[in-house]
Amino acid sequence: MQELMLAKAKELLQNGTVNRVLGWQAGEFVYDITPAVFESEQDLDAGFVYNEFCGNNLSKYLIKESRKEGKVLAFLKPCDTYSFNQLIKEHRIIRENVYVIGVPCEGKTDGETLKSKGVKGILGAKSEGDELIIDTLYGEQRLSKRDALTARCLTCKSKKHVVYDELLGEEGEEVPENHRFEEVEKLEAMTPDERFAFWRGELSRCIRCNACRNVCPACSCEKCVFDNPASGISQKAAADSFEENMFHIIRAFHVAGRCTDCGECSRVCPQNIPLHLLNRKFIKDIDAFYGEYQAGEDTESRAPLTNFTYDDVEPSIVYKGGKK
Amino acid sequence: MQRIGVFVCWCGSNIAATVDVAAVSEALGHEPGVVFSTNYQYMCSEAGQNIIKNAIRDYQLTGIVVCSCSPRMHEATFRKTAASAGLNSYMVEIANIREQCSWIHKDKAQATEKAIILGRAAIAKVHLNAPLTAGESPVTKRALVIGGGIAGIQTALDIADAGFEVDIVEKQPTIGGKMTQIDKTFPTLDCAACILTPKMVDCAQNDKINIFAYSEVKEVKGFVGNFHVKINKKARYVDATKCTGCGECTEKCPMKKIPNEFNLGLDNRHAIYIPFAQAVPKVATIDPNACNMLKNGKCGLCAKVCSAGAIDYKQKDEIVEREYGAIVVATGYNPIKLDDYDEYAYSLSKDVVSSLEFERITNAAGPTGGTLLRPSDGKHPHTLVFVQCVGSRCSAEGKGKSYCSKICCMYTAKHAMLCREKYPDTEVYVFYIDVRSPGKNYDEFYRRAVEEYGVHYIKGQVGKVVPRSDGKLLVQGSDLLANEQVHIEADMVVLAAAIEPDKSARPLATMLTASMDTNDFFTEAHAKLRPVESPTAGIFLSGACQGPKDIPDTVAQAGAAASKVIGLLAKDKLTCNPCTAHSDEMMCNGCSSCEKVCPYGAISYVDKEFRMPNRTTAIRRVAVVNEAVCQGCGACTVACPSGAMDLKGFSNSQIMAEVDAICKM
Amino acid sequence: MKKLPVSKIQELFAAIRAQQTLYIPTDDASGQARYLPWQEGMELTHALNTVRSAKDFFFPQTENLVEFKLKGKEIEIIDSRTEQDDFVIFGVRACDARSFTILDKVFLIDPIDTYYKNRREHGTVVTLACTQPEETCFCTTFGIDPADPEGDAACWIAGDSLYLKARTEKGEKLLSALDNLLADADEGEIAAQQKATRDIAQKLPFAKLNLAGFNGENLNKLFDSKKWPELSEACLGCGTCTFVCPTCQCYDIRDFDTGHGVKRFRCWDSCMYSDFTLMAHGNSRNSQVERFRQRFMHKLVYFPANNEGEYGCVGCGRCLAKCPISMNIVKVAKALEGEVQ
Amino acid sequence: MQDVNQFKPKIVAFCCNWCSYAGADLAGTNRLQYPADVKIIRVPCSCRVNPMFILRAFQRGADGVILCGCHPGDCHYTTGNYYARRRMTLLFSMLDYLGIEKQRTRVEWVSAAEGAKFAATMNEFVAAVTQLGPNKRLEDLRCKN
Repeated sequence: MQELMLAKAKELLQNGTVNRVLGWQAGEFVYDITPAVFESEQDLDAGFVYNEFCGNNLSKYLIKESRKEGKVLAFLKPCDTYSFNQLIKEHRIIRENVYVIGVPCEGKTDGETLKSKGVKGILGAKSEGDELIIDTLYGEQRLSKRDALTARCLTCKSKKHVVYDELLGEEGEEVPENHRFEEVEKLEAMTPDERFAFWRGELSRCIRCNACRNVCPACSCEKCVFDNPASGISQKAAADSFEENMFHIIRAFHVAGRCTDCGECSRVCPQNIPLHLLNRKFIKDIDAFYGEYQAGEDTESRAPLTNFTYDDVEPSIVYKGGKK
Repeated sequence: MQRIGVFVCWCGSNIAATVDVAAVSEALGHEPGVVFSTNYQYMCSEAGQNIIKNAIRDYQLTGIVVCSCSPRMHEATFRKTAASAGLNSYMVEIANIREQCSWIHKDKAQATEKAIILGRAAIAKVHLNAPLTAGESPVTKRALVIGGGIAGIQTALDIADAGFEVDIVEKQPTIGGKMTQIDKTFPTLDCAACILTPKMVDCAQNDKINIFAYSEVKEVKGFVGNFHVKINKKARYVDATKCTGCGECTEKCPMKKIPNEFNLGLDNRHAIYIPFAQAVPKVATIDPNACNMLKNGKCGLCAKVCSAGAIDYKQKDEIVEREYGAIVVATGYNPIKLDDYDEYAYSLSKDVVSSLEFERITNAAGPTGGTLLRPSDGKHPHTLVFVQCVGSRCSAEGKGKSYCSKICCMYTAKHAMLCREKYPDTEVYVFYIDVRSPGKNYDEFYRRAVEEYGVHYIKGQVGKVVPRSDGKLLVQGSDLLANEQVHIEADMVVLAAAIEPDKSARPLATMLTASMDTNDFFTEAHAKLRPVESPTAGIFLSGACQGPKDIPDTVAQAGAAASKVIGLLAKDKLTCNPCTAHSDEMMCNGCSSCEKVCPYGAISYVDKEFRMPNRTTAIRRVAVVNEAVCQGCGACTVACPSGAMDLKGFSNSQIMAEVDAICKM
Repeated sequence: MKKLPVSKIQELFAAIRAQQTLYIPTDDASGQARYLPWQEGMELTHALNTVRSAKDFFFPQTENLVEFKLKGKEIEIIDSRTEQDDFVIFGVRACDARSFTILDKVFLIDPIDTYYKNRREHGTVVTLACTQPEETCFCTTFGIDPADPEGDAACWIAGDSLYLKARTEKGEKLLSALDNLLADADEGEIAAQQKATRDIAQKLPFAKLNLAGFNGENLNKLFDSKKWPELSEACLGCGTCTFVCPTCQCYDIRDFDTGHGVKRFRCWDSCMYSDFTLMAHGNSRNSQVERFRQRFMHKLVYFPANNEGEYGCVGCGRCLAKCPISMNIVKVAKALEGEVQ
Repeated sequence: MQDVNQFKPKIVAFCCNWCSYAGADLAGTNRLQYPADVKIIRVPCSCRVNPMFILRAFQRGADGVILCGCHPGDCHYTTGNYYARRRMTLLFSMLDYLGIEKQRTRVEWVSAAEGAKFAATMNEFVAAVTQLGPNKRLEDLRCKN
């Protein structure tokens, strides 16, 4: 696939369709991939890479890139295309300045995931059939590809692109049986005390590095309310447990109905806080209360929070255990 | 830092009896920023207002807090006071320590503590207030009256009389409303038609009045002074400009078994019809559900006989768009449906009728030509029983109305009296809960019915009406005064049905964003002081849409509504609400969330060039609020994820300051 | 040098805890390694290092400095400092141990940061030698020996024994208080393990990382490098690298309005943030590339230029593991190598 | 007799100007009692209430927050309360998800004519919050005196 993408990128650069390419750049190790803009064929040859470690969602970069001179080629994975559409809907990306090539995704892994499976001192990795063979300082280790998948990829909602100008490889399928709300349901089944204890345990680890916010394609505000002293709620660090809750509630609320569930927030959290469980709660509630809605599926529909029906459920539904 | 003055009102003893006003003004005097604090017996009085004005001048106040009654009562008063002393009106905040404090608490210590906290919240808010200047918007010098009954007619005539254009929208083919169906009016017993029809004609002939009969309001947009209304002129299938109202067509129409609405189905009309002889406009209308030509394409007789060539089977509904400065709601009332009242045998016997049906039966223009005949066999009835409060003052859930329908006592007295006068051989009984006859000459009228005309008034309720096979109606009731059961063999029973707002009122209220009470009566802006205005600016109330009313009350209110409309239309410009949304373009993402939730379409977007760091520029899409259109609801402020959108007068920081002051531990 | 059987480590912890608070790196409920106050039964993590560095002990993320109380129109000033109790941090790795030296160079020079000093004086650092470095480790670049860590006392776990050696007075004091648990040992007993660790360290991917040209002399060359825009292109401007970094020491001082007054506190700040060093006139670094450059110039050029060649980095590898876009100091150093040769 | 040490909750009530604030005024006009613990903040419309305000109230020491607006369909601004309804439903559900007592938050639709409902609602809400005791899960210790 990487070769196919390289060839396509070069072709489009050559024929002038685009003047640069947004993709992934190889790093020092096998896993430390960095999003990058490539301006020439030499650049591409020097570092362009596409493999199971290329997890970064590139859509958000297009806010900036689509405002630059000339058209940019963007390689988007299926889940990235949802974010892309959502940003189009919110007028954040100038569509005509982007040439989108959909690239297939079989699920991604990353260094952190491998390490969480007990792999130490990763020097390299190659895929062989269903296995990933990892070369380490302390010898070779093998992991099944499924075991190596990042948590978000285990509950992938769709391997199908919702938008592209051109598609490379074979189009994937939606994954209706994705079980992505199972963790949310597990929490819902707990007592409020247990839930409170769970979330305190998680959110108290937050160091307010803002990685979740800054990586999030939905968090694309010119100036975040938490950075704006005039908002009255700006915080640089959570000086009290309240502020930890506040930040994450408001952040999740601001992206409610706009979050495409790309999972970047949980991926980047240095403290491994399962932030996607907040967003997914909103997605689940929206689905249950107002009908199935997938942000980023299209560029036209009204977002659930800027919409209503006359017979929407009353807030008291919460006291009735969320049952309609 | 503001220099704030605090003025605590005693409201006589209304506040002072429960709140230690001196303690409140003392405590608030120690709040940061407060440079003057006092209390006075009646802050809204001239002397009280002078205290405020003098303090503004003497202490160079930049903001004031009045702890008094609800801002809904006197906010406007104190804003004017401030303005007259040179302080911007929007530098005034009210702490509601009467309705929301002294009146609801008994413990003086608690009420005083709460009053101080409410005062602190208002001080916290005023610290963040900024002077606001109201913009202006032009006024369209035309009024819309919705409903062409006596209320609408009177309002329209009065407005037109002042020289302003008025449109009447009436959903029936003719204006006139309920009053056209009434025979005589209490307490003078003059003929309804005689006093109403001249007014109808006046409307038709007044060149300032434009009648949209057989029409309905479809959409209302805009705001006070600038309403945009879509009116649906339903197809009559008759060209109103050609029809002379000669009636030739109605006579020839073969479809003649259509229940006549005007006579409440007591007789029939044709498929093409004019509701009654004095209809305005006097134009025929084809009932599309009854006309054979429209249903099956067969017939066409009316077109053949119409010498004016007015019949147009191809006519379509037509949407007319008009601009108005003010809208008067005069949608009136209807008697409730009595189908649920089987205890009175309403649906079992033709001889159990509603009062309005009785009205038609005794009307000279009615189905019987004014002769009192039983509907079942056309015989003259000898014993009549009138039942009061059918569905009124009813506490039962789901059936009837909790309120008094107000008009029934009087018209029943009228009916009873007229019966006895015209047919001395009849016995007339009236079952009542209470007889309510306040009003000029009303009680005298009722007493005449009892004393001069020998109507039998029985205090008590009817339990059951049983139709017997011999045609008699056995009325079983109780006489509370005699404490005994009463059985009357009646020939006719007349039910005084409760009245309720017209069904079209609720969807109309939604279109107008005017509020309603739980009974679907329109709510007035203030029960006592603003009885003919809706809380929604530019919407006025006339007649029974606001609550049950008889004709004199309706006409009085209609005139009052008209005078309010005239007052509005007489202005060339209106001051806009300055508490509008505004977007900080430096923070706006241009995401369109705000635009989606704005009910007024007040938000648009522009691409704007911004200076960026390091001498670069960038073009961004940003929201712009049209302040003349924005009504200040604030929906956009919450939809905005970046907090770029805020509301003047109710800003995020102001509301949070209030929250902080209230919650302070 | 002293030793005790590894099986008795809980007894050792209990003995320390009997005198003062003890923090050890352990796996928390979510399975992540972090320092927690030791309680009976709590075990050392198997992870090489904690996600958050040990700097929190001396330079916490937020800290109240002073409080202003408002009563009506009166203001009262209250010093928020509380008496610090003695504490021990056990299991600090060599890299983190070195970070304290770097932080000392910031906070303990005149004017002395008394909040930091207070904590530093009351804390005893017990380090633990590494045996299995990760591929992201490059502490040797900074002259740190993972097999022979600094600290008030150092430990090694080799075979069935835990070896302890005091390096400072504080360390001596701690070990002497634990004397009844400890047996004498010979330094030779850990030599084999140290050699094995050093051999691995030699083979680490970044063992040959060369920072020779990064100094004050090349400041302008490095500052003006054309590589910065490309390097910072993908930077999200989050604070992950700074907040997991054991040597990043920038903070902001903020006021929190409590409703009754103001709590003045300081909290970590990140040079990656758009409002870092924001002043009344505006910001001195307006674009992400400038902010990005600031961070690496500070660590690799400004800091050594002002501190006898000591870099503002200890090679712990946290930023390499945690940066959401995998941009880091090693990539920057390698990319800029060419500028200074 | 009232126990002096009895917990007195702090309740913030956001009321829309057109219906609920007027309903509260009517409760006053009719002298319908409800506890002084309730303090009303007037907002133009229920849709003006940002989730931020609700969290802020808890941070600053509120034990319960109630939002009152016009009945659905009766909004003075036509549609404001429909948006408020969705926002609050989702917010309350999220608070519940985080283990914060759901009885501390409420939305009630109170018209200008429903003074009795306003008073009854407040009485009931205050009782419910009193039973829960002080807000601990969303408090900010810095704001304690």
